[in-house]
Parts: sequence; structure tokens; C-alpha cells
Amino acid sequence: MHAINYEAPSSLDQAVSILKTHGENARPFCGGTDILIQLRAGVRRTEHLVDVKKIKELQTLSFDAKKGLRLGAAVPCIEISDSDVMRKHYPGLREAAHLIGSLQIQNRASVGGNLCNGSPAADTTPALIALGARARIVGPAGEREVPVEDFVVSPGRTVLKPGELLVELLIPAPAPHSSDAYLRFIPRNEMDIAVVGVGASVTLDGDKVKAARIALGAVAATPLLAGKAAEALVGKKLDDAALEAAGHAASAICKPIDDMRGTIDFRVHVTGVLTRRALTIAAERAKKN
Amino acid sequence: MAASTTTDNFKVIGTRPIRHDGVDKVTGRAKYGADYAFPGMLHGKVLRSPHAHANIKSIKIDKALKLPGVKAIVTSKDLPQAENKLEQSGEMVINPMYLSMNILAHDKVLYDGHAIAAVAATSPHIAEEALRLIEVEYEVLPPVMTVDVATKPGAPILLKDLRNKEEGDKQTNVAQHYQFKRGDVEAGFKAADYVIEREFNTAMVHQGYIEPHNAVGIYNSDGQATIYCSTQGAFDVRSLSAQVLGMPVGHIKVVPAEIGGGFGGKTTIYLEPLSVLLSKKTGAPVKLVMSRSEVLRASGPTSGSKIKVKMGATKDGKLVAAEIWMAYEAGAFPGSPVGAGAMCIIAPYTVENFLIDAYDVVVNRPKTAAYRAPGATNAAFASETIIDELAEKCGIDPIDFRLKNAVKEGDAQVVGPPFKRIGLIQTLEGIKNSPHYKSKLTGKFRGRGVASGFWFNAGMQSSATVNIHADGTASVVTGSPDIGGSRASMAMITAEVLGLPVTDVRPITADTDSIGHTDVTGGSRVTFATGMAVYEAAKDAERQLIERAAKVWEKKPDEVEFRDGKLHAKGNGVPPMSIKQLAPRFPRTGGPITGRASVNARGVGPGFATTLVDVEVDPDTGKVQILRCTVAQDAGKAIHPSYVEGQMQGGTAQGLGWALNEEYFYDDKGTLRNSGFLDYRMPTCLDLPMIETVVIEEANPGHPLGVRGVGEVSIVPPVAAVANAIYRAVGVRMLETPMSPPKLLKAMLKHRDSTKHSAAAD
Amino acid sequence: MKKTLVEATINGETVEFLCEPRQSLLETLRDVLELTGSKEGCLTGDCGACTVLLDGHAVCSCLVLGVEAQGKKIDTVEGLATQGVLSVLQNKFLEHASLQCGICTPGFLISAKSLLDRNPKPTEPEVRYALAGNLCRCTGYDKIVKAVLDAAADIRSQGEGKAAAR
Amino acid sequence: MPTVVIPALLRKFTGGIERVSVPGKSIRELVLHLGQQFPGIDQQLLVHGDIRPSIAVSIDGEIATGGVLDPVNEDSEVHFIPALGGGLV
Repeated sequence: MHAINYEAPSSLDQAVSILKTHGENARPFCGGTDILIQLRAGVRRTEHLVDVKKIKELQTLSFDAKKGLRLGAAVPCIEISDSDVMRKHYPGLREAAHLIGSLQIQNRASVGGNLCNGSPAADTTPALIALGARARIVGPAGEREVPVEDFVVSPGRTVLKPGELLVELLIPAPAPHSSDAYLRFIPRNEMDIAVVGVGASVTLDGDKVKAARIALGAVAATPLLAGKAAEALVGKKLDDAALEAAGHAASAICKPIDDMRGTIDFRVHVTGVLTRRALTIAAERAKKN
Repeated sequence: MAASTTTDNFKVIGTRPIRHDGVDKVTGRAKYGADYAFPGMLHGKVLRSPHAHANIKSIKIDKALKLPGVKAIVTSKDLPQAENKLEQSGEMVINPMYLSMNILAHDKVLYDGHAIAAVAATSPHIAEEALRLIEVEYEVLPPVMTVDVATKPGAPILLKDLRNKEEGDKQTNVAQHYQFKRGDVEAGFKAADYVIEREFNTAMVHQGYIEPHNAVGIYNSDGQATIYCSTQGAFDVRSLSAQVLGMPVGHIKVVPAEIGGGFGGKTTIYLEPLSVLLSKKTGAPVKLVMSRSEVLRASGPTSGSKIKVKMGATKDGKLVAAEIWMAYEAGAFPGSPVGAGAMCIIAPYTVENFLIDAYDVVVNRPKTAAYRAPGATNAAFASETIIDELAEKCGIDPIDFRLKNAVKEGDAQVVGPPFKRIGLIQTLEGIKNSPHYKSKLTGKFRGRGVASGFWFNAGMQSSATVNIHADGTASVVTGSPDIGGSRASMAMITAEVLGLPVTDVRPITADTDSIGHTDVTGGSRVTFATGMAVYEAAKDAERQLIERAAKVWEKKPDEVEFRDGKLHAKGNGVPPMSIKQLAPRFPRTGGPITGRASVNARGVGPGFATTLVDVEVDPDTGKVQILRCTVAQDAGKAIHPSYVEGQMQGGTAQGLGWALNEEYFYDDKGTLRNSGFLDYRMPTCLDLPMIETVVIEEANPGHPLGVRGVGEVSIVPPVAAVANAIYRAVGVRMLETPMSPPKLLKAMLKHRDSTKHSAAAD
Repeated sequence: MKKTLVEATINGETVEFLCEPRQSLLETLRDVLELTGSKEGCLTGDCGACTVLLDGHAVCSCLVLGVEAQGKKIDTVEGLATQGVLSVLQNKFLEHASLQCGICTPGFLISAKSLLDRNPKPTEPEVRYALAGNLCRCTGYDKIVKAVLDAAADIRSQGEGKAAAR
Repeated sequence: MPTVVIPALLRKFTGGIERVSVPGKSIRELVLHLGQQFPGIDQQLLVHGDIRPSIAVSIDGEIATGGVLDPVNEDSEVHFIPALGGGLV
């Protein structure tokens, strides 16, 4: 690997100032599970790694029944999958965090890092989108919020400008009779990158769907919000026909590639399958809430 | 569970002692090749081709040499001219010219990852930075990635010296043709009631050892070199490196480090000569360690293949004819295991009439190396699938069908000579009697499949010495690198012969100057052949012990006998003497006792295995879950049953990975797209069930302890067994590996469409 | 290249060392501190051969920087035995023949320790999940899983023995 | 007389005959006589006066290790087969 500098600021201000100083030549560093691999492979080149794990705001996981969840960008996945709050209120997002890599990876990787890496196949990103999460960004020009579905702009690239830092993810409090689910398809049972990932959240009104959000991973250049697939469900019972329609609508917006992980046909087909399955699980959970 | 035909009365053999090298391995003390460090040591890295096929027009190293910390750079110009000829090297037949061309590309790169230059620097990071400063100008040529493309008329030629001797001495990519023939194939098919003919394709796969290749080379000013490396064959590293470097064999010492897996992949050389060359240029020890990506791109995987099989059987389930065409990817240089595959493909069965044609084809992929029963797994995937189909046509249980046709002692092998005592039938019966087979498999989309496999096993040369220490304990020294626990077996054989507790025997793997020539740890030969040398060396020590005791007792040697670990004087009431009691008297009776033996082992006993697999298929995604798996294998005699089971389980796991997800995935430019453990998907702990074992002990008459090799054959049946199980689960015959979700889903959707259409037509 | 002074507690001992920021914790352990028990299998976090405990959590030391060790507690395979006495896990790996080539063993031992520290009574699926980040190519995992289950049972019965003695 | 079984691809030298009886007390003598009977076939089996590295010799069902030096009996059956590489663990 080429030579790098490492700094570990303990405040947000310091971090932003360091990032600003080095501009394009600096990158926030959290669990390191993607960036170190990319630097070694020469896929990215960055001379300054700014370790953000010592910044308090990035390590917060707090839930308020009205305001919802504040999830610090550097909170490691393991903390999310071990959290009772997550288990109860955001089981889908918890599952996504729990699915990332091995326990060794989950002990280091964060949802924020997963998002900032900008991979279309990130597991937690569709789960966040399904929940309507927003990303709070701090930078030299102040603060801004971006819906997670707009965060990734192309493979490996995000809306973050030089000097900017993702601080936390803001996730609305779950509505009554709502819940979420995340499923991914991988060839093995662990350790793979999603070939298809589907996040779904469902709010029920009796036996009908009041609202839904569906998000897809690994089937286009960026994670996708499948708006039409969700719309197709609103006001309907979640029966086979409705699930089928949602699955079709989700498959219809896929623009995947053929690669070593799967073919185009396979990804499109499995998107429909996982959409149906994820919606069913989310709805089952919502009934109990 | 074990079924034994040996009537021996062993005290140590067949028990399960703690392996002697175990403590070092659970405490992190064991030294593997990459763990060696020497004062002043430099670090090397290798520049590799980004192209699958290209002429090298120029290599400029000036900029890289100027980088602070860079000490030397070598290219093929630093290698001596090598001869274009065939030569025996251990179990391999090698061509020195091609070997040299693989170590550093001469004027052409032949695969993505082909080594071009090597740098030595003060840190691995600096060496890596230097690689980016080496400028190579290429003339890119069209990549030849498959046997189909390579054998098309007008295909780009990889090797200018490769000529077709059968047809007009033209340039070719077909390096070799093998043919095996018996009886009258046409008449055979006429006699058949059912004939099945299919074409199979298998993907190139890698051994997947967890430890990357490594080497530390130290070249001294007196022209003597030492190489520390993780290898399956220290003597092979020595002779092959001497060959590439143009050095006398006797000027190289190879010290085999602990080795982190090999499975055949560490039987040749990659980094070793480079470490010596760089050390020679810099005067310092130089260490090179491959990255995982380099291992996958540029070590020696096993061949992908295309196999056409046509087989016929009579209604009552008798195989009567087979016609087989097979072509294996050799990689960039000749030498795929297609010959072995051809000799294995119908080896488990008596077939009166057959014709097998097999072709070794060069393609722009890394030169293949051995991988556990090389060539046999691809072959068995094809033939065992057809056998399953024929059994179904005949309405006979697939195990019974195999039993009806199974080879036994006296039956002719594919190559002609008759089998000696073998245990195929016992493995089939072992499976039939297993709790797994007797259990019922229920549930939708679930299926059970079975397959059998054959592997020759190898003999070859081994040396051993047994030293009796002053306190009556012993050490046993061999030249076989221990990959799977063989040191424990060597100590157990010594302990058995000498009547010692196994903890009183210390087993050692020696360097190339400290023990007689010993061929590679490969071909399932260590427990068989090195075990034979150890047995004889221990017997030699026993003979000397008898002589010494006779001296002490002032008797003739034939008046003394050795049994139960003690020396007994025949006749009168002299109390027996233990080795412990005799050992202090060695100095006065002639000096130390060292038992010695060297063998070129004959009497190899081939191995058979039968594997039973239950799978469940996700009908919507094509994902296959292995629910249960049992393997029965003939070990001849299991010296350390735990490590025999371990070999069976490990080979089975590799076979299951091969079946489901492992493959070399190249893009159309010939670039390997999955050169890491993320996307080269080997089974994790969560992908496999417990692997049940049935150890058959059908003693090998060619070995003093009945041993036959156990290291390889378990990898042969699983791919076919999984394919057969998938068929039972979802009605689809998979004809290519890996049977990964995209491929299986596609096949299932097509199958569903066709059954829908045929239902509509009814 | 400029080096950074790092102070960390490694296997219970306070250690100071110099490393470059680009050096991974794995490289630092192996090349700077001569603790070569942790192995390099992939450098991408996919094989687990380099697994160590970082403040009690199992991590791939190839994906941690050496400089991140500042002020942290690190446990490696070299620290598993206590004053020359093997831990229950180490003994069970030997008894069950859970290693063949042994290159993955240090990583498996650390992952298994991490599991048993958190969950003294794991089921087979829990063991398999906890070890999924460690690749073994020799054993098919059978004997590794059995050793970990057996070690857990042994540690529990030792614990009960101690409790009964009290 | 010992019997030599001719490999399929060398049967073009023997006019398709598979099994040949040849006099000789060693592999060297057998190959010598084979060559006299079927000119050219010996060159396919030998290099530098010994059996080619790519060929293994089976005498009475066992892979022999002595190349041309191995003795054969009056009733021996000899096969010339491809030598194989092995892999493994």
C-alpha cells in the first residue's frame, strides 16, 4: 500500500477541519473493512485517513418513541444486531447489519461506513431506504440532510463533498402496526456480497396495507427505491396477487449487470422472489405491533 | 464406524493419540514459510500481467530501481536458457523450458497474472510501489479461454513450439492425445437396451489452501543457496529450482517449513527461484509471499473440462459399452490431468467395450497443478451422472446398479492390468448399511444422491531414519512435509514396531540435506510409501537392538527375539530387557542405533469412495443446501483413524464446494474477476453439515501394514452425488459445474416451461 | 516513512512499538512484534486466519491499522495458554483432531474463544454462525465444530464443579 | 514368452494388434524385440535408452519402478500406460 497519514480527532469540528484541509485527498475512516481493501488493491487512493470512531456524535444509538432513531454513523454493526431497541422497532435494519460479513467484520463495520462506501450491494442501505432514513451530513458549509435513497450517486460515489462527513442516520419512529424486513440472496450462507437485496417496510390498517416502502440493492448502479412496487400495495390486502404485482413492479425497475455473482436474468427474477418474501415477513411483524 | 478385514493385533496403530506437532499449532508457535525472518532480510513482490495473452515488447525498470529502498529487479533475462524436453521430476513430468517460462514470462504473457518481473526492497510496501513504476509495453493478442476456442481451426496459437505429432506436425494448442480402447464399442451399444449420451462442462477450480505461497531465499557468496518455503515436496523444489536457475542440485538446500495446506497445489515452484535470484543480486535474504489474488491468478488450479459420455446398459442393469471424449484445460502450458481423468472415468465398473479419447489443451489460464485426485472429479461428475440415469432407466436402485457392475479383485483396469484386492463393493455396502442411507428423506424439493469414485494413489521414493536415543526413546526422521497429520502416523508406525508408547517417539520432517530423497507429499503416498520406509527403518533398528542384546547376553542374535517392546533371550530364565534398559549400553556395544530405510515403493493399493448426499433446493432461487452427507472410503488400514476421517471429510467438503459455487470466472478479455475469497466461494462452516464417515479397511496386500493412501479419493464422488441429489429433488439434470443458483434456477425454469408445454400438449 | 509510537496491551503485557500508519495490525504483530501466530490468508477479511481480539471483540487484524491499537487491549493465539497450560479450547482442538495443516487454527481458536466468552452454551448452528468468518480447507469443519461444542460443555461442567465446591 | 499389451495409440505400429508375445528377460529386451518386430515402436517407448518419463510400466499388475532394468518372467504380462501426476494433500 502507498504511504498514508492517520489522524483520530475526538470532535466533529476537528474532523471537519482536517477533512477540509486535505479535501479530495482525505477520507473518513471507520471500520476499515472496505477502505483498506480498496487502498491495497489500488482502487482508491487517499493519503489521509481520518479515524472518526472517537467522535461521540458518531457513536450514538438512541431511540425515542416519538422522534425515532438516531444512529451514529460509526456505531458498529454488532451493537445494532445486539440491540433490543433495534430488535423490537427496526428488525429489518437489524437483520441487515447482522448479515454483513462475519462477526469479525460486524465488530468493525458500521451502517454509516456501509452507506459511504457507496456500493450498490450494501446490505444496510436498502433497509435504511425502506425505513425512510435520512442522512445528517456536517461539512465546512454547515449541516444538511439527505434522504438515504439519494445518498449514493454511482458505484463508489456519494453526495458527500470534500470535507463533508456523515454524522448520523435519522430514522422515523415506527408507525403503529408497522414493521420492516430485509432479505438478501447470496450463494453461500455467509460471507458473500448480496446478489440481490430487498428491504421492505409495511404499515397495516386492519388487513390492508396503509403504506409501504420497498428498496432494492445490487440490481442497479445505486440502491433503488421501488416506488411503484410499494404503491401497488396501498389499500390492498397483502394476498398472493398483491405480492405478485409488487414483485413484478420491483423486478421491472432492475437494471442489473452480469458478473461473477449473478446473471441479469437471475437478479431480476430473484428481486421478485425476495420482494414477495420480505413483504410477507414485514407484514407478519406489523400485525404483531 | 469401521469395517476391518485385517486380523492384526496392534497396540498403537488404530488408536487416536494427540499429534506431536499439535501444541505448536494451537499456540501459534509452529513456523510456516511466511513466519521466517532473517537479519537484513528484504521483501520481494512480483509484477504480473494484466493481460491474458500478449507479446512483451519491452520492459523498463529504471524508474522502479530509483525508488528509495528498492535493491534489485529481475526479469526473464536473468534466467538461463532452458531446454525444450520432457523430464521426470518426482511424480511429475516436466518440461524445463515451460517451467522457466512460467516462473518469469520470456517474450509472451500467457495468462492474467503471469509473472513478468520481481522486485526486492526494504519493505513489502516499497516493493509493491516499485511494481507500479515498472513499464511494460504489450502487444495484446486475442485470449484463448476455452478448449472449444483453442481447438477451432485458425485459433490463435499460444506456444510456438507446440506441434501436433499426429497430424502433419502443425502448430497446435492440443498438447497431447490419449486413447484407451477395449472390445467392440459398436457391438456393445447394439447389445444395450438403454443408451444415454450427454455433454458435460466443468469450471476451473482452485485447491484453496488458506496459506499463500511463500519463499525465503538465501544465496551465499560461495554459491550455496538455502530456500525456506511451505511446500509439499522439498526435494522437488530443490530439483525444479536448480533446473530453472541452472544451479547444481547439490548447491541448494530446501528447508520445508510447516505448510498451510496444498492439496496438490504446492507440488511445484513459483516464488522459490525468484527468492534465490533476488538474494543473489542483493546479497541479502529475500522473502516473497503471494497475496490471495496472486494465488488465485497465478498458482496452479485444476482444469476446467468438456466431457462427452455415451454409455449403454442392458435392461437387467449390466453396463455394456462406453464411448467417451474428453478435453481438459491445461492452462498456459501442457500438462492437464486429462490422462488420469481418462483412466478414472469408468474405473469403478467392468465395461467390456469402451473407447476413450482424451485431449490436453493449452488455454490462456494459469498452468494447472495437481489437485487431489487430479482429473478424476471432473470425469466422475460425467460418468456417475450417466450411471445414475441408466440405473433409473433400468428401474434399479443406484447403489444396486453400481454393485452389479462394480470392479473387484482380478477385473481388468481401464489401462489393462488387473486389480489386486480393492474395496469398492465394501464402500457401496458401507453406505447401504449407514444410518444415513437407512434414514428416510422427506419434504418437498429434497433429494438424495449417490456416486462412487476411484483414484490410483502413488508409490514412489521415500527415505526414513529411526534414531534410538540414550534413554530408550526414539525419533523418526522423514522427508515428507506433513500437511494433514502424517507425522503422527509415522510416529505411530515406529512406536508399533518398537513397542514404545507413541509419546516416546518424536517425528521430524527434515530438510533436503538431512534425509535421503523423498518424493512429494502427494498422490496419497505419505502414509503408504513413507510409512513403508518408516516401517522398514524401525525394523532395521529392531534388528540392531537384537544384535546388541545378544552381545550383552553373550548370545547369538538368533537366540534373541524382540516382542512387546522387549528383548527376550530364548530358552533359560534371563529376564527380558526393555529398550530403555538396553539403551545406556549402546556405547559399549557398538555405538548409537540408527535404523535406516529407503524405498521406491511398489504395491500401491488404489482407493475407492462412495458418497451419499441429501440436498434441499430453493425452487425460487436455485440455491442448494446440503442437508446430510456420508462418505465411505477404503483406507486399507487406518493408522490414525481421526486423521483418516479428516481426509475423508476434507476431500468431501472440497467436492461439495466444487459442486455448488467454486469456479474461475473470467471476463471476455481473459481477466479473472473473482481473485479473492469473497467471490471465489469456498464452503464456510455454515454451508456444511457434519460429514459422516464410514472407514473401510480392506487391507492392501502390497503394504506391510495393509495401508492404502487416503488423501485424495474422497473428493471424486461429491460433485456427481450432488448432481444426482438435485435431480431427485427437482427433476433437473445438471450438466455443468458449478451448480450455482443462477445455473440451477435457469435449468429449473426451463424444465418447468417444458413440463408445462408437454402438459398442454397432452 | 514516518513511524508512530503506539502503546497497547498485548496478551496482558503493556507494549510500545513503532509502526507506519499503512501497516496493518496483522503486519505489526507479525513483523514488528514477532508474534507470527496470527496468519495472513487473504488480507481482505474473508478467511479469518488473522483473527485477534481487540478490546474483547474478534476482528480481522488485516483490516485494522497498527496505529489503531493505541490504548487498546489485544489478545492473540499466543496468549491463550496460561503459564504454559493449554486452555480447554486448545486441548479440545488437539483431542478432536480439529486441525490438519493448522494454518487456520489460530483464527478459529480466537473466534471460538470470543463465542464462548459471550455464549457459554452455544448450539451447533450458533457455533457454525460464529465460525463462518473463518475458512478451513482441510477439515470440512466437522471436527472443529465438535471440539468447540465439547469445550463449551467442559467449561460449563468445570464452572458447575467450582460452584458446587463453593 | 512374456506378453506385451500395446497401448491403443501405438497399435498403428502393430497393425492394430493389441497383445504381442515377445521374447525377453527384462523390459529392455522386450522393447528391443518389439522394435525389431514393429519398427519405430521402440522409439515411442524409449528416450536416452530408458523408458520415457511420460510412460509407466506395469508388470503383472503392478507399477514397476526399474524402467528398462526390471526383470520379467516367462508368463509375465506387461502394459505400457501413461504415467500420472498425483496431487493431494
